[in-house]
Order: sequence, then structure tokens, then C-alpha cells
Amino acid sequence: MTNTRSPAGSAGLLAGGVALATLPLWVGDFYQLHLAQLIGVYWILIVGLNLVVGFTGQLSIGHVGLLAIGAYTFAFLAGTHELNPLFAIAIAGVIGGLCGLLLGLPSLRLPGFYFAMTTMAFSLIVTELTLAQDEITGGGIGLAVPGVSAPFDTPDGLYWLILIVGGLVTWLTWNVSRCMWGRSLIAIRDSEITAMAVGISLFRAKLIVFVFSGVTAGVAGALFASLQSYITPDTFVFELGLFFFVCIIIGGRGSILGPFIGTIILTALPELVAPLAKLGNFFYGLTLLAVVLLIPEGLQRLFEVLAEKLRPRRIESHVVTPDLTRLAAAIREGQSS
Amino acid sequence: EEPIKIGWLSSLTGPLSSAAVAENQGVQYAVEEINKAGGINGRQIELLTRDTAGDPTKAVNFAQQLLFRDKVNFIIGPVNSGESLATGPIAAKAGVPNIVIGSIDELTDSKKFPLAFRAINTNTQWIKSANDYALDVLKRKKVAVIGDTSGYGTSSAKTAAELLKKAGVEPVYSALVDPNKTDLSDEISKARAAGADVLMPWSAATGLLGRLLNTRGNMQWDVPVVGHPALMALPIKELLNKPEYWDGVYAAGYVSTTYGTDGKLPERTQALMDAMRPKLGGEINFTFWWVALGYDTVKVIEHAVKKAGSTEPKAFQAAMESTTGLDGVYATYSWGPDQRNGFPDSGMVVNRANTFKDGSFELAPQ
Amino acid sequence: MLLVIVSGLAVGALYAATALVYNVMFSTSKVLSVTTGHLCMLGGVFGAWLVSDLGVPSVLGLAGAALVGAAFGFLTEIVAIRRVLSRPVEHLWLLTTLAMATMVQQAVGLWWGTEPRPFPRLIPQDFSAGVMDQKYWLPIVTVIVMVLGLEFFYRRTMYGKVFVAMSEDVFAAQARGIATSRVRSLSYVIAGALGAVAGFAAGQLTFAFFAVGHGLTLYGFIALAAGGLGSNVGALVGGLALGLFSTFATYFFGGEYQQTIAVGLLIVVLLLKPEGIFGQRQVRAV
Amino acid sequence: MHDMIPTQPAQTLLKVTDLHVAYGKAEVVHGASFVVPAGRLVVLLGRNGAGKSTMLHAISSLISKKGGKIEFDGQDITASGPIEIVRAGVVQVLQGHRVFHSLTVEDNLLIGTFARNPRGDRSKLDRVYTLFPELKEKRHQAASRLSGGQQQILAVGQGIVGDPRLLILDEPSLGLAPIIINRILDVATELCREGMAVLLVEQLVEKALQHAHHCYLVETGRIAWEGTPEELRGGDMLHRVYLGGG
Amino acid sequence: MTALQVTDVTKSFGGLTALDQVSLELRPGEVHGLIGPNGSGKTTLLNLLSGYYEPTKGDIRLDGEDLSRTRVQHRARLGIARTFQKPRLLGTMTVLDNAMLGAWRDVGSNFLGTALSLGRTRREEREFARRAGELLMGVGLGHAVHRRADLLEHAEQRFLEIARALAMRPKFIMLDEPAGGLTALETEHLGRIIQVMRDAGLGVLLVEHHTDFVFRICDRVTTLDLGKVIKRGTPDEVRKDPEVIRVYLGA
Ligand SMILES: Nc1ncnc2c1ncn2[C@@H]1O[C@H](COP(=O)(O)OP(=O)(O)OP(=O)(O)O)[C@@H](O)[C@H]1O
Ligand SMILES: Nc1ncnc2c1ncn2[C@@H]1O[C@H](COP(=O)(O)OP(=O)(O)OP(=O)(O)O)[C@@H](O)[C@H]1O
Ligand SMILES: [Mg+2]
Ligand SMILES: [Mg+2]
Repeated sequence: MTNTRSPAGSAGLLAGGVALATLPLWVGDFYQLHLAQLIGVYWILIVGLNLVVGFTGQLSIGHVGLLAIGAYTFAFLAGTHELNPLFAIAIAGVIGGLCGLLLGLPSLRLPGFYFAMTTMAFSLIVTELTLAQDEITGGGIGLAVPGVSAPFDTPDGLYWLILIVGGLVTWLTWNVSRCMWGRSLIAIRDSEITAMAVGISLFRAKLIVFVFSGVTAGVAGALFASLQSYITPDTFVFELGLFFFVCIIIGGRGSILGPFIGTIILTALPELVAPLAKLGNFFYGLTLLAVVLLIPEGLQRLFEVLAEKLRPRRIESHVVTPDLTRLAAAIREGQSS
Repeated sequence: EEPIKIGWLSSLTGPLSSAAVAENQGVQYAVEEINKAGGINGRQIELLTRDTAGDPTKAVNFAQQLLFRDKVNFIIGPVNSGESLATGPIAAKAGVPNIVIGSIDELTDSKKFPLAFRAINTNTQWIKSANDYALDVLKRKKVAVIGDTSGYGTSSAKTAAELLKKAGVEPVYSALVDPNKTDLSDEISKARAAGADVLMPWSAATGLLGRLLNTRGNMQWDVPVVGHPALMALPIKELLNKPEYWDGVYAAGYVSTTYGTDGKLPERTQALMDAMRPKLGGEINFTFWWVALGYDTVKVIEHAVKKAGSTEPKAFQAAMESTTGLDGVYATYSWGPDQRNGFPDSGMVVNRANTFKDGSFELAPQ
Repeated sequence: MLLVIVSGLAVGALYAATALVYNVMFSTSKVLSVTTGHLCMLGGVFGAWLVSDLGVPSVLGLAGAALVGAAFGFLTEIVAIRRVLSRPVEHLWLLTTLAMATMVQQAVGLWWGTEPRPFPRLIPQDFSAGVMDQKYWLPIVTVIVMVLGLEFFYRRTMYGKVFVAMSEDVFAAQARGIATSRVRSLSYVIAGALGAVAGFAAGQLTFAFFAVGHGLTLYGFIALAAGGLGSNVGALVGGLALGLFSTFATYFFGGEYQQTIAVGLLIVVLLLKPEGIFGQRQVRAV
Repeated sequence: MHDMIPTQPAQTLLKVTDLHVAYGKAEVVHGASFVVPAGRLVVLLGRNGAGKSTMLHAISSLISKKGGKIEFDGQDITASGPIEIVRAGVVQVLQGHRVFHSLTVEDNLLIGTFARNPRGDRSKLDRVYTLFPELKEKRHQAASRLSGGQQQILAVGQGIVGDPRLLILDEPSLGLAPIIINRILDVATELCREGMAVLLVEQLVEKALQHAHHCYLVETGRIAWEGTPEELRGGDMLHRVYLGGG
Repeated sequence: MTALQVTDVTKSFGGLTALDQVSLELRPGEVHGLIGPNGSGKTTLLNLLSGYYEPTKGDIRLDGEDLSRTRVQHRARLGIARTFQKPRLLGTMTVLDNAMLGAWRDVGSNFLGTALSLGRTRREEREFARRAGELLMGVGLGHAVHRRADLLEHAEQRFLEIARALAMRPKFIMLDEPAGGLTALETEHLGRIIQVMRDAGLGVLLVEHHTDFVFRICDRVTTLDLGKVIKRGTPDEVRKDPEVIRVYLGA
């Protein structure tokens, strides 16, 4: 939006960017690198989904379905048919977008959580189909997935690729979020009436961002597949779709940095509680609960509050006194142009 | 001497965890036993257990964690096919030996996964022995194959159908059922209507099998049931409306957990059972071969490391490939340069479910 | 064929009951709790534990199960709902209830075991009763009683109105002298008890299994959405319809496409009537 | 209309002393004190954002107070919750059409009687229906279908059916036709005659002053001035307060 | 520029007829007052004009084009703006963002263009920010440009709604009870703003219950009762009309 970022903030972002760019050089071991890659892949999906959930307020909890489609597309093209992996990734994105379109056309007309319902349903259907269509998907056995071609065929290489793609989509959504489109999406989220009143075609806007999220999900799926190196239907459980959604809400609606940090935390969390073996899941739930109760407005709001603490502005009430000559000028200009 | 690190990917929680839990007992016991005896070549074993909850993504993460952060020397598991399929390539990439305990055939391949050696039997072995029993011993020709809609269920059902065809038998009825479907009346009545004279369920979902047997019993249809070992698990017995519903149920089993005509178990099995009984809390209420398998996985590693004199993967591979007739509790294993499945066909039998005693069974009537 | 219909109705009844439980919680808080299915799970598991393991007579077992459900419902409201609703952010409840659901399922799994365990016979009856078997008609009867009870509660007593009022505008409701927090807790306690009772009644269908929660949460929701959110009759019809439909789907097309078909139907319904068959939409926009 | 002020001094019904209220850290009411005698119509006047509604919310303990004391009919109700306060007879009509949209008009009114009678008390409704026939016409309509003004009327009706001893009206004129405003203010005066007290917040100063017995001027969370309507008309206080800082 | 023409529109909700054969002409450069008892159909008429409802009968024309069955968005693009009886702002966004939203009608760059942040997008952004800023200054919200809208006070919210409507560069603007809850002084300011709009050639439709305010600033006033026009004319004619006094103004 039009809010100007503080120098401290932008410095922080820069530092973060550098840290990410150089990660393979300082990261401890392959496992941590793998986590970084996984986070990156999830992020590529979530950053697109964020426009749908965080900005437009459409509760899609079924994006795992689109992830699966991207993954299988890639495995099928690059694996079974030995297409050039990079090309296959692109196609996965296209297919993801198309499926997003197919899913969005009916479902985006539905109100609130009915939409959520249909997306969830969609993800379940995808699972069923992958099981049933075994000549393409290998059914229950699943498919082995090739790595990406040079120069991205090493773990570091894959990380770079993910970083590049992730950076790109993040940049795209950031541009959207801070321009008129971002405002219109938030308008759709917070008051459809207002959105209509200023001339925003709700369905069209929703559909466009949804298709965009489909593309990112498809690409993410492709990268996810080659990262997992083997995919079976049980990889794409519904919980994963919920997980993406949770990352965004935890991060804070209408923000990009928030969900990003949310993704990092929530992906790393299960690994941290891993030594608890049996109790792992339980503590996962516990932590989720704690986080939501402690910072309900999401991480983004937390940052804002901290920022306000740093430079508190107190708001004293004003008599609203119009500047009529200026107003007249402004209106006239509008009329003439 | 730094310890030998063994990573153990086990789905201790989540559905279908009971096998993993039992195998875990075996694994733990073997590790303790070996460490008490001074370890392998004087090196203690350090066991790193991870609960994958049967989720492939988790399994992959933990595999990465164990392989690349904890730098384990060996990986045992994972337990469920879905996750094993996902972790296999990673272990291969990391060049770390992997003792496979999933039964899906695709898990081993001397080219793709040279370091992956299977301790358990393959799915095909299970299905084959069950098929042979149904066709040759029971002399049935009208087979109804029932799988569940999980990855494992669908693929096993498929394999079963194929093997039957090879044997020249076309299933009269085959269906895939949601493992949580609350009622199987229609499937069973269809199978009956199709004139089936043997039911062959391929699913590890206790609930599904329990319902299947109950429905069969409730409609007083005395058709034999031959299939997946889970048919013999004790939880099934609990689920049955009447104890006699367990009659006429036969499942693929193992020589090692089958009572001989003298009513005795093979002595290696008996020995392990006696040794572990206290730990297992007196009576053994789960199929014991899980424990035996878990125990053997560690012992196999011990054997190979002793033989190779090091934990060096290439040496380990060589040692394993030259291992024949290794006497374990669960089976007598033989691997080879292009033989990754150590479990011999001779280790398979078919048991009578309702003879469950100490997690072992009597031989099905021949 | 008759058997297929009856068994379809039986599972349908369970879905319907779950949908009703959704409604009760929704009516005071506009929350669709992820824990809904797990309430039924608790009913099944604790019912089995009390009756089979502890040998409590089934009536007391039912009461006990209901109590456990109610307690968990109460806990959910205190921990996961109350503080979240006071916040401006929407949909937080989805996360908190999800967390609660995860924890309760995990806890029960560790304590009760992850294998399904049998649910006791409640009424002496031979197993060869076929369509007359209690495992079919117990849930059906239960859900019908529930609907009647709830309809009475909402229509004949003031509480129905109070529930709606506070779900719309807590602040204004307080200004009218409504003890909003207490009323909300009440609704969650009721929901918990109902869920547990439903789980208890359907125990012989589902077995006492720690993992039935998720499935029910989903199918109950489908039933609710199809029937129309907020309408008890809708929940009943939606549930039974869904039960029948998916059973027939499997009967004719096998289990592979079960969900695809069930959900396909739902989407069609929603597209034709977005507020559900019995739901009514907010009229005046501006 | 001040001729109808009863001559004998009325006993105090509501007494607010040194009230402080804050939203988070920002204090918006800084020590306000005022009284509402039984049988009187007292009006609070002040600019938008002066803190009037906040004071009223604090009285009904819909928000927590930072400090101060509130007595009703001799009892200290500072610590009591909204329910007790409503039961004691302090009923507030919130600012801005706060009705329950998916309930019918009649159910909305019944909710108004709930605090006193958990079963809902239909006998109270007739009076409102006679006062506002437009509500009777629409008694079975969902409140969401009412026009803005009709909703405001309904909100006032909700207040009246709670048969309060002190009725608090927060900008009741919002969105109402002049004729209705007069009717509502007349009703208020009427109720005062019956011995009930009314605390009114209004932006339509003239109309308010016509009906008020006593007024307070609120300026940024403080009581800047108090007195009778004619004193107020006399001085330039009004002007000052409304121009405020400007 | 031609007028916005309402001819014989009827709107009924189930049994009830909210508007009955109402005709009304909104001319550029004039302030048209719309008054009437509560529930007489004023908001409904606004909703018909801005497209939230479809008329049961009759039609609405602008430059001869029949709008009565077109979408809300279409009318917004034609330059018909409105404010709401209860302000509808986007609380999480800043005041400036809220005002800029009005400029959506003029956004030329599509989603992809925006995502790629092409020059055009950035130019538009600057332009809209300037326009909105000027309008905010104009209506007197200069002090709150970067404040979150949900921190605004009642009056400020009303003026922000007006600024957003003006950012749409409307030909016609319809105000639904803009003076509701405003103090006398703020109402005064509002009046000035409305006059400025008129002088700039906008057609203003003003729904209001502050009758003296209406009669002061309107050129023509239409009075509705029970969905029918009972009196139309200059403020003085209407003010003196006995019927209007009976049903609306009161003695
Ligand atoms: N929920 C809230 N959170 C934070 N600040 C608030 C809140 N509600 C009101 N305020 C602030 O408190 C101050 C007083 O608000 P209040 O609504 O009491 O004024 P008011 O006199 O009622 O104004 P109006 O005439 O518009 O009703 C204002 O500055 C307002 O911004
Ligand atoms: N969606 C609807 N459904 C049913 N009745 C409606 C609907 N919208 C408006 N009405 C009725 O139409 C009549 C006119 O409503 P409208 O809101 O236009 O009145 P208004 O003139 O704006 O009143 P106010 O001055 O109180 O805002 C009212 O009686 C109202 O109850
Ligand atoms: Mg106020
Ligand atoms: Mg109106």
C-alpha cells in the first residue's frame, strides 16, 4: 500500500535477502538445505495463495490439489516422457493455472466458506483421481521424479532455482499488493458492496488472482515433486492444504512478510519437535494454539505494534475544515480530464 | 570409538501404527542386546527414532534429517509403503545403506538402490502364497478380490488380480473399499451374488477386515477368507461380533511364527520370545513376526558390519551381497549381487487366523 | 438393496448428527468448529471404554460419554473460541479449533491405541437381524430425536432468539442484558454432549476408533452446506441424503470415485441454491 | 417546556463521579462527573469523538473503567456487570441502528425484555406497537429488511420494552424523520413524567434543549459546563464547545 | 451533459411496494433533495439508481441509455457515485488508500501489467495518489491521510466516503444521509462541500432528514411517502406544503 517503509525496515529486508541468497554457503548441512528448499517451495505456492486468502479473503483450503496436479504433471512429463525439466515446470504452471480456472469458475461464485468447502472437496477429488488413474499417476505406487536439469541438478542448484522462482513470484505479488489491484482485492475482502460501488467486477478479479495462484501452485508442485524425488497420493494429504492456509492466517491477512515468516516457522516446527517422537503432533497442535492466542492479529500486526511502540503517534481529534478552493479545483480537473 | 548411528523411521502414531510399534520393540531390544554385549566391533549402537506418522513428506524430512544432519550410518524403515517409496531414493542419493521393511516390490532395485536390502518378504510373496493356497489347496476358482482405496490397498489388489490371471483365474468380483466405510453389506452380497467361493481381502486396515468378517458371519455365508496377514491380528478378533467368525480365515504367514505339528515354535523364535516376554508385559497380543522382523533388521546390520569389518557403505554392500543362509529369527536370509530381497519363498506359509497364540499361529489345513 | 438403503441412512444419520452439532455451535458464535467430528469420536471411544472395559451399564455409559463430550465442548469454548472471537480478525477460530482437534485426536490415539476397537452391543439382539440390526437404527432414531429436541429448543424457548442475537452482535446483546459468554459456553456444552451421544449411538458402525473425527468433520460439513447452514431440518435432510447418495455411489461405481461423486453433487446443489436447500440468505445488502 | 419541571427537588437516580475510561493506553474520558435525577431528562452535548458514547458504555459497564465511581439509586454499581445493571433498570439504546438483523421485529423486542424475564414478556410489546405503528406493520419481518430509520425506531423500542428506570439514548435521532424525532422525544418526556429518568446524547442541539431539564457539555472527555437549557442558550458556551480547538 | 432520468419506477419486495410509479430527474449542476418519512423509499431509490436493486417496473436512463438492468459496476464506470447511510470504509487501509480506491474506474493497467510493475502502472499510481490527496485536502482530511481508516471519527468517516466518491470523477453523486450524526458545524462544512460539487457541474442527489439543511442548500426537493411522490418543487414550496408537514415535518 501507500504506507512508506521505514529505513530500518528496508535495511532489515535487504539483510534478509542477502542471507537467503547466500544460504547454501553458510547452511549447516543438506538437511537444513532441504528444509530451506521445502520452505521455498511451499512459499512459492503460499505467495500466490496469499493473494487469494490474505488479500481477496477467499478461503481456499484445497490448494494442495493444485500442488498435486503440478507435481504429477512434472513427474509425468519430465519423468515418464523425459521432457526438459525446466520446460516441464513451465507446463506444470500452465496446467495449474488451467485447473485453477476450472475450479474457480463454479466455486468462486459461492459465498465464504461454501467456497472453502468446494476447494477442500477439490483436493480430495484430486487424490481419488490420482489413485484411480494409475496408468498416468502410477496409482498407489506413485511415480519417481527426476531432478531438474543442469545447472540446477545439484541440491544447491535446486535451491537457487527455487530462490529465483520464489523471489520472482514474491516480487510480482508485492507489486500487485501495493497498487490499485491490491486495494481492489482488499475491498473485495472487506466490503463487496464498496468494491461494487467503485466499479470493481468481483468475480473477474477473484478469478484472475485465483488463476494466478493456480499457476504458482503448479510451479510449486513441480519443484516439490523433484525435491521429494518420489510422489504418491498419500503425499498430498488434505492437511497439507490446511497447512498452507494456516501459514497465511498466522502470518496476518493483507501482508506478505507475515505469511513468509509464518511459513518458515510452521515448516520448521515439526522438525524441532521431532525428537519427541510420539508426542510430536500433540505439541504441534499446542504450539499452533499458543501462537494464535498470543498473536491473534498475526505476525504482521505484531511487527506493526512493535513499530508503533518505537515511534508512538497520538491521535488528537480535529474539527474537519474543508479547503473549498482546493476541492473545487480537484473536482473541476476530474470533470475536464 | 564413536558409536554406529542407526536411523529408525517408524510410524509410531497415526493409523496403521501397531506394526511399527511392535517392530520398534524388536529394534530396541536388539540394540540393547548388542550394546550390552559390547557393541559391534567394540562400537556401541546409537539408535535415532523418528515418528513419521505415516506421512511421506514427514518421512522425507526426517530421512534428510537423519542422513545429512545426524549422519547416520544406516537407515531402517520406513514402515508404510507410501513413505518407503519416497525415502528410498534419498537414502540412495546419500549413499547410506537402507534396510527395507516395506513389502511393496518397487522398493528394491539393485541398479537404482544398490544399498537398499529388504528384510521383509515382498508383496508378491504374500499374495502368491495366499493365491496358491486358495487355488491349489482349497481348490477354489471363483475368487473375489477386495482392496481398500489407500495407495497400498489399490496396488496390492492390482497385483493380486494380475497374479491370479497368470494362474489362469479371472476374479469373479473385485472391489476397492474406503477403509473407513462403515458397512460392507453391499460389497459382500455382490461378491456372493457373483458366485464367489473365496474372499481375498488385500488391506492392512483392521476396521475394514473386521467389518468384512462380521458381514460374512452375519449373513451366515461360510466362504473361506484368504489374504493379508492383518487378518490374523488380534485387534481383528476383538472386532468380531462372534468368536466363530474367525473360522475359515487364512492369511499369509511365516514359518518362523508357525507352531509345528508338535505344537512348538522354531527354537530361535521361542528363544527370542522367552527373552522378550517380560518387556512385552507377559502375554503377547500382537503378531510376533513384527517383533522378530524388527529384531532381525538390527542383527542383519550387525552381521554385515562384522563381516565387512567397517560401516563403510561399499564394504557393507559387498558383505550383504555375499550373505547367504543368514539365520535370523524371522527368516533365513540370502542376498546377492542382483538379489535385494533377502526373504526366501520357503519362509512363507499360510496360517489359520483363529489359532492366534503368543502372536503365532498353526499351519492352515493342507 | 434394502440393506444398502438402510446402511446408507444409518451413516447419513451420523453425518446429520454431526451437522446438527455444527449448527448448535454456529448459532451462538458463527464458528464452524473443526472439533465437531472429534466430539463424536470421543463419544464412541469413551462409550466403549466405559461399557466394555469398565463394565458400566450402557445407560450410564451413554451419560458418561455425553459428559466427556460436554466437558470437551466447554474446554473448546474457553480455550479456543472465547478469546479469539473478541478479536477483529476473522477465521482465527479455524486455527484454534484445528489445534484442539489435532491435540485431542493425538491424545486419544496414545491412550486408546490407533487400532479400531469394538463397540459393545447396547441392546441384546442377535447379529443376524439384518436390516433390523440396532447398529443401523440406533443412529437414525437418535438423530431424529435430536432434531425434534433442537427444533423445540430453538422455536419454543427464548434461547433460540438469544443465540441468534448474540451471534450477530455480542456488544449489543450485552447491552440487552444477555450473559453472552455464559450462553456461548452453554451452546458448546450442549454441542459436545450431542456429538458424544451421536458417536455413542453410531459406535457399532464406526467402532471405537481414534481417527473417525476428521472424516466426520468433513462429511458433517458437506451435509450442513448442502442442507443449509443454521437449519436443523436442513442438516437432517442433507445428512441422510449424503449418506444415501455416497452409499449408492459406491454401490454402483465402486469405492474409487465415492468422494468425487458425493462432492460433485454438493457443488451442483450449491450452484443451484448457494444458501443450501433449507438455508435462508441475508436479504438486504444496502 | 421547562414549566413542567416538578418544583420539589428530585432525588438522584444516577451519580457518576470522576469517571476515567481508556481504550488500551489512550484515555478518552478524563474524570467526568454528572448526575441524573429521577423523573428528569438530562442531555449530554458535545462534538463527535468527545467521548459521550464512551461514557455511556462505561455506565452500562460494556467497557471497563479505568477509574471513578458510578452509583445507581444509592447502590454502587461501578463493579457490577452489564446484566446486573440492566436488571437494576439501566437500559441503553446504542448509537447507530444496533438491532439483530436476522431476527424479526417482534423477536428483537422480545430480546429487549429477556433480561427481566427469561421467557420473554409479550405484554410489554403493545405499548411500543401503539407508540410506533410502523413496527407493528412489520412485526414479522426480519429486521434486516427495515429501512435505516425503522431500525433505529426498533432499537428505541427495544429499550422501552425493557421497562427501565433510567433509559439511556445515544443519538436516537440518527436517520429519523423530524416527525419521528419529535415523537421519540415526547415519549421520553412522557416517561419522565412517570418518574423514569432519561439520559440523552444528541447532535440536534435545538430539539434536545426543547425537551431537556438539564444539560452537560462534554469536551474531549471532560464535562466542560453544566446548566439549564436557557442558561445554555444565553451564554456562548455551545459555540465554544462545538468549535472546540478550531 | 444530459440528465439522469427516472421514469415511473416501481419496486416491490414480496407484498410490499417500496416505490410506486416514482419519476425523478437529476440534472447536472443542481442539488436535488430527497426527503420523506422513514421507510418511504429513499434508500431504495438510491439502490435502484446505483444498481443494487432492479426496478420491478419503469426505467432509469442516462443520455438515453437504459441503465435499469445494468450492473452496479457499469453505473460506477458511467460516473454515478454514491455514499452509504452507514459509512462503508476499509478499516485496515489508510485514508489515502480508501480515497484512491475511488479511482478504480480509471485504472488502465491489467493484473499482469501491475504484477510486472510496468511504467504505466507506476504513472497511474502517482496520478491517483495525487488526485486522492488533493480531494482529501479539499474535504479537510489532510491531517489524517496516512491514518488507518478505522481510527477515524464519525464525521471524518463521512467526509472520507465523499472524497472516495469524488475520486471516481462522477457526473452524478448520491448522498444517503451524509449529515447523520454530524454536529451543526460539520453539517455546515458538508453544505459548503455540496455546493462546491454543484458549482463544478455535478448533479447531486441528497437524501437527508436534517430538513433545514436540505431546504437551505437544495435547488429542488422531492418528497416521498409510502413510496409515492407527494410533493416536488423548490424548498419553499415543499416546506409550506401541508401534506409534507403532516406526514414528515410535523408541526
Ligand atoms: N473501540 C475504540 N477503540 C479505540 N478508540 C475508540 C474506540 N471507540 C471510540 N474511540 C475513540 O474514543 C473517542 C471518543 O469516542 P466516542 O464514540 O465516545 O465519542 P462520541 O462523543 O460518542 O462521538 P459521536 O458523537 O461520533 O458518537 C474518539 O476519539 C474515538 O476515536
Ligand atoms: N430488501 C428488502 N426487503 C423487504 N423490504 C424492504 C427491503 N428494502 C427495503 N424494504 C422496505 O421498503 C421500504 C423503504 O425502505 P427504504 O430503506 O428505501 O426507506 P428510506 O426512505 O430509506 O427510510 P429511512 O429514511 O429510514 O432510511 C421500507 O418499508 C422497507 O422496510
Ligand atoms: Mg457516540
Ligand atoms: Mg434510508
